[in-house]
Amino acid sequence: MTDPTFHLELQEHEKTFLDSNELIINMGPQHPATHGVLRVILKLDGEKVLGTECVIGYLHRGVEKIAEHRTYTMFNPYVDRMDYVAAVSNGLGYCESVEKLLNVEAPPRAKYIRVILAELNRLASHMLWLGTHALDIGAITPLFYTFRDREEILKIFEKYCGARLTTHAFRIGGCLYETYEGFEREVKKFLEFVTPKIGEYEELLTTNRIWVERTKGVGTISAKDCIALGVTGPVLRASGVKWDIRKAQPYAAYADFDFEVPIGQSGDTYDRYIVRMEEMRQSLRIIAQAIDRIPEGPIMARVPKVIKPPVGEIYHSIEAPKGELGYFIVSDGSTQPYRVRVRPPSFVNLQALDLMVRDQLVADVIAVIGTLDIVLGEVDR
Amino acid sequence: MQPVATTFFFYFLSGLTLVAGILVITRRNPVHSALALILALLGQAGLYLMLYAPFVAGVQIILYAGGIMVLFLFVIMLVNIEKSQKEEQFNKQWVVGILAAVALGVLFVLVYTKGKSLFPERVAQLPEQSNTQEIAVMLYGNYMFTFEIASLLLLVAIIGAVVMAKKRI
Amino acid sequence: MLNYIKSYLDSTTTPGQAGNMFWASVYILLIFLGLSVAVIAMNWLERKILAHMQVRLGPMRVGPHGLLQPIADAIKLLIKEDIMPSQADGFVFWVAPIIVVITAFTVFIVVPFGPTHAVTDMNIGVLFMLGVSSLSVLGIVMAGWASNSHYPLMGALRSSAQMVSYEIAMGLAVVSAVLMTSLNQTGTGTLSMIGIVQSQQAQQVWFAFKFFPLGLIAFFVFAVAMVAETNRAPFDLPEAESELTAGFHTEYSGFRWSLFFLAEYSAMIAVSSIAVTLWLGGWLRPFPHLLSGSTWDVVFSLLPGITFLLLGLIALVGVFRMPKHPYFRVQTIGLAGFGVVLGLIGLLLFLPPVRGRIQDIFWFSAKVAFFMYLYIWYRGTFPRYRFDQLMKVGWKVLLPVGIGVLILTAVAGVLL
Amino acid sequence: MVPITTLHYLVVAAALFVLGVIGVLTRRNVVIVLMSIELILNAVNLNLVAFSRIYGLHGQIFAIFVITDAAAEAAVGLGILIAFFRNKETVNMDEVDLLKW
Repeated sequence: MTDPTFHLELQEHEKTFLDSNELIINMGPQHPATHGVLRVILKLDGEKVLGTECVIGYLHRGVEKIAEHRTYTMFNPYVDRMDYVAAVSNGLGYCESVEKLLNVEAPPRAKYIRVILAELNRLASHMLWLGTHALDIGAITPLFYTFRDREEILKIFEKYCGARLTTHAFRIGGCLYETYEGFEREVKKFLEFVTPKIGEYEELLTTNRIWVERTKGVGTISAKDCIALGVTGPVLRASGVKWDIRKAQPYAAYADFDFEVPIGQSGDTYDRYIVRMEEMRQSLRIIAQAIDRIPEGPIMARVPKVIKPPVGEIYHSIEAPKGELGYFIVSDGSTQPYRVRVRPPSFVNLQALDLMVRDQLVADVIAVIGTLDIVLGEVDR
Repeated sequence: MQPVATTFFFYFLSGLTLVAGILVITRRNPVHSALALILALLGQAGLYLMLYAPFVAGVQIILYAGGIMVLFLFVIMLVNIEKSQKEEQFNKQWVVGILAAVALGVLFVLVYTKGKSLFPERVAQLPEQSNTQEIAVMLYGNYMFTFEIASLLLLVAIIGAVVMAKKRI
Repeated sequence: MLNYIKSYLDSTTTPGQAGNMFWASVYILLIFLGLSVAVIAMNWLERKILAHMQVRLGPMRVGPHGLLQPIADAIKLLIKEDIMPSQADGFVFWVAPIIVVITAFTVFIVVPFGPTHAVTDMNIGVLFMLGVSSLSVLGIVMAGWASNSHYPLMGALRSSAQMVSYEIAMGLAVVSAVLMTSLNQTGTGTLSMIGIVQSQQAQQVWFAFKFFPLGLIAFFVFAVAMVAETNRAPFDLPEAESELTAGFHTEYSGFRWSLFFLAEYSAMIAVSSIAVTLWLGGWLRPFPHLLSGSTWDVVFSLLPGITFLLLGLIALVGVFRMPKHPYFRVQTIGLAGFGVVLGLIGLLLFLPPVRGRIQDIFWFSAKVAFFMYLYIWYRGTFPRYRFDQLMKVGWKVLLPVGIGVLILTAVAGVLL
Repeated sequence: MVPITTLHYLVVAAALFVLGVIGVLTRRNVVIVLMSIELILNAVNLNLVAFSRIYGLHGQIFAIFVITDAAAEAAVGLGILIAFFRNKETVNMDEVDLLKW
């Protein structure tokens, strides 16, 4: 194959079994297990991976450039389209960044609503991850269980803001919508509903021999490598680094809640699975606390009708389900941002793919792509 | 179980075997050759059945067609055949080779026709229903020593194949 | 004419042994027909059972409860464009699915559905079945190679390695069952499928429970190896969807693809029938000695009819649960008709002359159906093995266990 | 119709043997040469089984041993082929002109 983008060089000791031509296969962009339109060029010796190269950009929409031609308010819905399975977190990050730039703060009730929705969204994102990850490894049933339960979350979103996926739930300065009648009751009911379901998933997978064999020791990445590559989120935590922005630099109302940051030790796929499962439980804890303590009051701060932040720049990041989601916004004092740069967790985490799959088998590439939990909308923006 | 239409099946199966044999040695693509060889082996298994040797026929199918030929196909896929397909297929002594082989064949036929009287035309009554049992009794009785040697041979072959094929042991 | 048929029905050998070409052809046609129906039913059942395991409904639109879905699928596959990659090796590409199908159907020549219900009884029955079903790997390898594409090639290589390695464990398990057949007065065993069942009858025990737990272990080894042999989950690496898109049949479409599909399901039925014959007593009814006597015989002989009546009843319950909307009228009538047909079959099976003759076939099919359910269950439960782990299971677990069981069975056979 | 006698089988076996010898002597592709050797072995087998019709089961036993031998031969031969291919990047018989490398 003469692909101009392909420039993997074989090291001397990495000669193939027969010293014959190594197999180069294109995994994607049309492949059932690359979670969208990721193209991975694999250099194989039989089944062993000698090297990989990710080709991205098939879903590039120029979100960052679009921002320069939209007002701050108009750009808000666009961020939902980046990580479309965790749209609430994207919106939360963007709104908080602009609020920081404007120097306003959302009222407490709005912050609590934001936390509840963001954590629900984290649950939804992790459920989708679990289903597709298990599907990649060959267990087809968990997908349907997680989709069944994710549906309940999406129903809550729909009732709250009318949209299921790209919610556009928050506005700069707070929330647009007051919670609907019976919101608290429904969220509580959902918590009761979903707690045993997480046990159900774990029952199917955690002690399943094949699952353990397929995930233990696969795609191992050390804490040092994680930090060097800028990997964040559950992937970093599974390698043993206790770094969660919700704890480290609390935003929204996270400082008020009591929750654990689960960490793993070996940084393999199994640890990442355990960390995410535990994170789902912690999310339930946060939601339960928030729903109990949610204060009364206004949901919108006093924000000018036309948002014109002072000249300056701001970097603000939040803990999205997939890792650190950061917004770097440069304002030139006009109604439109001069530059918006998004630090998407999926994009940064995807860099670790090559390191994690070298010398492993083709089946592990699938497992690792699944465990990195990438969303191509966010990688390509 | 009496074979039906013996004459027809004999000519059909032996014709199949011979045509497949010709294909084996003439095809340019080794995979096609291997396919033809499988066909020849299966045709021969049919001939064995007609000769009241069902066990040998079963072994032929399971070992030859199912085992050895898979090995062949495996190796053909491992080695790069595109290059060898473009090369000259027959070597320089092919005329001499064919002549020698045909001479050998003529010799065989001459021996058979001249020496026809040497072996009896009668057919031994072999117990077809208990063929497998009889073979087992002989294999573990008269031929015990040979059987052990065959196992040793297989062991040697396993080790030899590993030594040959593996780059670093 | 009727007398002729009746005289055959009362014969005591298989048509092949009797040298009766006509009845042998009839049997072959019947098996072909039955197998096609079984594959269609299996397709529907797999989709429905898997769907209900996964909290969804499965096909519901084509026919009542999607009963006509497999037929719709078949029509779709037949009229689909038959694509052949331009760089493919045309002849091999064409012949590969045919080889797979032929091998999958040929093995049914020796499958005994009853003491006389087999096309023929071969002296080398088990060997023949194993041998011919191992030929299907050739078709798979050829399909993968001829597609001239990387994913199918990897699928083919995986498949050949997998099938060749699991055949060994499978063969060892089979040998330990064949050893058990020789534990009679004459001391001679048999490889014939009918002979194996008859020796289970004579020894009054299914081989799965003989020399407990040895027979059970051998049965377990075979049950695992047979799943690997048919490339089904959790050993479905050659066609692992999330890894190799579809493995060896990635480039196949339309009719040729449906041949692979047909072959896969009939191979599943074939290996299940080997397992049933060797370990679960073939056509013998359960508890022939615990619940013996003419009363129990009658009770067990009523079971086939009762089963069909029950199925018909389920269909009729479904009729009452159908929505009352006029759109569903045709479907409701269809389901009612299906239920009535099943019920009529059930009633037919109560007739004494039919009852006596159909029993063997019923018990054999019921046992095979149990294995088919297991296949679906595995698929709904297990993740997929990785290639090296698959090899590890085959060579480091099943093979030593198989050898151990073989040795212990021989020792037990001599001592006990 | 002439009844099929042992001689008929022997002639078929001889023809198969000749085909195998032609393949060994004329082809350059090592894989096909190995396959021709299989043909020769099969011709021998057919002979043995045909004679076992006359002289009893010994021929069939010998055929089984020959099949065992063929399996061993194929394994070692293909192993040599792989080793050869690794060194020379070809499967051409004429290139096999070194005993050691």
